[in-house]
Amino acid sequence: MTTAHLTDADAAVADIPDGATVLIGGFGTAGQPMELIDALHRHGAKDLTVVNNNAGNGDHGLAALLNTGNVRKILCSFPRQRDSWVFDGLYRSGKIELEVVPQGNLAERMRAAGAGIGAFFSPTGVGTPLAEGKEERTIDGRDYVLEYPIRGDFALVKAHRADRMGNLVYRKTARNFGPVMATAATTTLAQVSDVVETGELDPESIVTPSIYVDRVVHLPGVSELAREGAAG
Amino acid sequence: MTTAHLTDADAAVADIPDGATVLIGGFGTAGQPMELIDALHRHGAKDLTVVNNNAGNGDHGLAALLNTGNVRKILCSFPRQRDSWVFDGLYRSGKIELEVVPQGNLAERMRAAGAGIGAFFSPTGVGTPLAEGKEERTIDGRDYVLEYPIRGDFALVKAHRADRMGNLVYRKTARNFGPVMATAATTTLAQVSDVVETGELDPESIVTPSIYVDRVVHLPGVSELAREGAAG
Amino acid sequence: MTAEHTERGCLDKDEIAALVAADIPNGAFVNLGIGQPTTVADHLSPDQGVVLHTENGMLGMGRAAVGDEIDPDLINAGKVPVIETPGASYFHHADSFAMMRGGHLDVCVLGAFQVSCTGDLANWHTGAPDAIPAVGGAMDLAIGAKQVFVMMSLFTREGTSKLVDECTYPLTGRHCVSRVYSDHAVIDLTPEGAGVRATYGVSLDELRMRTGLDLMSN
Amino acid sequence: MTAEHTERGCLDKDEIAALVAADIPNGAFVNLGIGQPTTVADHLSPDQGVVLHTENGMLGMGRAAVGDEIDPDLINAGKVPVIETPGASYFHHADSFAMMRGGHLDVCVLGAFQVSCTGDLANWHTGAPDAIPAVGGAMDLAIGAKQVFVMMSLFTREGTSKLVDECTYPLTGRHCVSRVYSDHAVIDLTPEGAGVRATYGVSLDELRMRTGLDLMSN
Repeated sequence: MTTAHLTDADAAVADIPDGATVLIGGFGTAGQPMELIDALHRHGAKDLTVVNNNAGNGDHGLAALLNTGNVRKILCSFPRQRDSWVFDGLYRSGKIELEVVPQGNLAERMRAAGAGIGAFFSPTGVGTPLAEGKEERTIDGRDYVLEYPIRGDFALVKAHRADRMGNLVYRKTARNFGPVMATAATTTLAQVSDVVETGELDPESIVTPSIYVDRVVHLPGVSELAREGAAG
Repeated sequence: MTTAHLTDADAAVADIPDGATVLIGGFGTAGQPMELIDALHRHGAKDLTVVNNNAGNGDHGLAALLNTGNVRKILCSFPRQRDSWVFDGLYRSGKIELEVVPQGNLAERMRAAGAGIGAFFSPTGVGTPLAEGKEERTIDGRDYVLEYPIRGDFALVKAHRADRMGNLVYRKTARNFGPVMATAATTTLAQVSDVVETGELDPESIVTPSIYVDRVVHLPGVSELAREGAAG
Repeated sequence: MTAEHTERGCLDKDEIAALVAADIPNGAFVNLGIGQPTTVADHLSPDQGVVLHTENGMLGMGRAAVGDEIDPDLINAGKVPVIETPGASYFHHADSFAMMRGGHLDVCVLGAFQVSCTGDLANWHTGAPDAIPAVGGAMDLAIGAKQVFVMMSLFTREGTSKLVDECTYPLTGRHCVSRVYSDHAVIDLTPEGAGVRATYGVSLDELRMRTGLDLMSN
Repeated sequence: MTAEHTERGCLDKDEIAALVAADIPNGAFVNLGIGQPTTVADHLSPDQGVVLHTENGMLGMGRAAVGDEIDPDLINAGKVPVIETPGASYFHHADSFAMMRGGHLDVCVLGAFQVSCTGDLANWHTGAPDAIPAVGGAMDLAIGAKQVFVMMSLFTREGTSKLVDECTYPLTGRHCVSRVYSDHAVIDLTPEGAGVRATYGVSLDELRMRTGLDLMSN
């Protein structure tokens, strides 16, 4: 259905209910929808399941959301980082559930959710502790484990530019999980720094077609500031 | 490894051996690598398995390859067409084997081959004659059939433009099966009407990265002629 | 309550297409199958903001191309040259069918040989033993949207109902059709059976007699 | 026959990286893991035409960015800002890992805690009971190329061999490592066992004694 356009991150996340599964884009800070995460934190939904490549850094963004106890469970590939003290503390005190998923399986399981695939046999993780308890099968002489889709109720992603219709393009390696998560959630919110008129994006270059985008949250200046900050 | 550049379609297909599985791009004439198919016909490899959306039209291209008995088996979604008399005759006289595959399963099975997926559960075809004999499973209340990858020894695709490195972009709906087949074959040949210097294609807009392209066959004028012909 | 339009004749194809078009929600993403379903596009108003999907790799498909617009690289699933509308996007076949299989389209409109009261669809094969099987995207389309609408005449030329208790033709998909738009009636299909929303040129009772089906009043 | 370089000391990290770089075929598509493997890039000559993949969605990755080149949207898998080389392309995470899982990369270079003589890899978890598990792309990389090279010191600080008959650390992948580049030797691994291509600063016999392994001469 028609993509909504908003400029208020708080309004954009206001209907995310307690208990929702929220897919959050980004790999490091690249592609991380920081303003939407902060809005989700202010919104205060509880008992969330979060899917992200990591489990928060420092004290802001996802780490802040974890710190206030809003997240019941996290699925990620790499929770342990130099500055993941918030997650580390919660995990060690048993206050958060963790499912560690190899990064490629994480992406492919969300892709499967978006593509209507019921399950798939992946060679990644075979023979390792992360495959324990999973169905294994040898196909054509190679071993695989059966992996199931990861679906989101909401996806929060960051793109570079949207058109009025909701088509998205990304920027460099900030693309990462965004296009996959957008297909895997019932409701997808994309924060962008730039919105152009419909027809101004090259139809050959659109990465996420508008069918996958429910809300565009236009936050001009955000990514430009980040870029200047890092370059300066 | 480094993509080879050729201008001779016959040289490009010269090492396709008897018995090879050849994925051939195109949906109707859009994206159909007509000159590579004709070269394969002249080359004369026998006992081929061909994967294409259709089973040849009229007397040229794929139909000609079928007509001379070079194809043992064809996998396609829609063999029967108004002008598929060559295939029809061979099929009715038992001279060609046919595996009919729903179009989306055809694409997804090649995608699985390219993506290292051992098999996947698809909801398409459940309860129909095309699912007979296949493993079925109910997952989360929905029924699925297990589908296996389709791998090619060679893929023949048509793109719009390549750079020296072998990166490809396509044109409009001529993209169709090309990018998927390029990932699913051991050796991929892309016929293009235009070659530009490396760096001239926008990195955000490359559809098939050069890693999937073994040979670029530069046939300038071919697609322009087709376009003029159809428009005139 | 079924709306019984007995004061008029049954619907012609154009009227069926107009009904379908009117029932497509604003802003919906829609795939119109080859043949009769394609004519629904002629009845969509620009105000509806409906975006058309074609399974050969495009969202934002426009009308049939004419004259200089014709471009052999820009065709629909019926291989007819079409035009591009503003905001269109292109993608490859695996992505295009992922979009359908994943349930992202709002509506698919298809033709049918037979439909069962619980939504089974038969539209790809007559079951004739000498027919060459050819499915194309039919099975993908059958399960490829939140709602699947079928457009068909309710009776064969011989007067047999094409809405049936059990399909006798080979299936395209199970429990996949949400609604049938036919010349004589618009009928909702659910696992519980068929409920008639409206009749045209016949009463609900007549329809029950002619089809021999246990039709509910919706 | 093993090339025994006993006239010299063992290799330093830089020499190991140079050896790996020299063995990467011209035009290869290569993923260099985080840490020591990253340094292989410094030894690749432009003539080799090697194209670097980073699993966060890019082919044609260049060196670390400096000064004004730094762009937070352009980073490698270690989250270090990098530059783009001509002919680079970007893709999303599912496509990026499909590229690895599908076996399209020619070489992955990884670090390791332990490697078994038949190519099992342990490089993600020490097995310490209180460690927080974190795998990242390690398991995908382990099976993500036609050849997987491991760079490591052959012995722990305590002198224990990191090449072992059976890994005692939790596995990252089974039968996935093709070759180990270490300070003391370059060793091919196959389902039949370990074959030493070259030794540095030790003889093959010494290596057999110190590792306690049944090393073949390759």
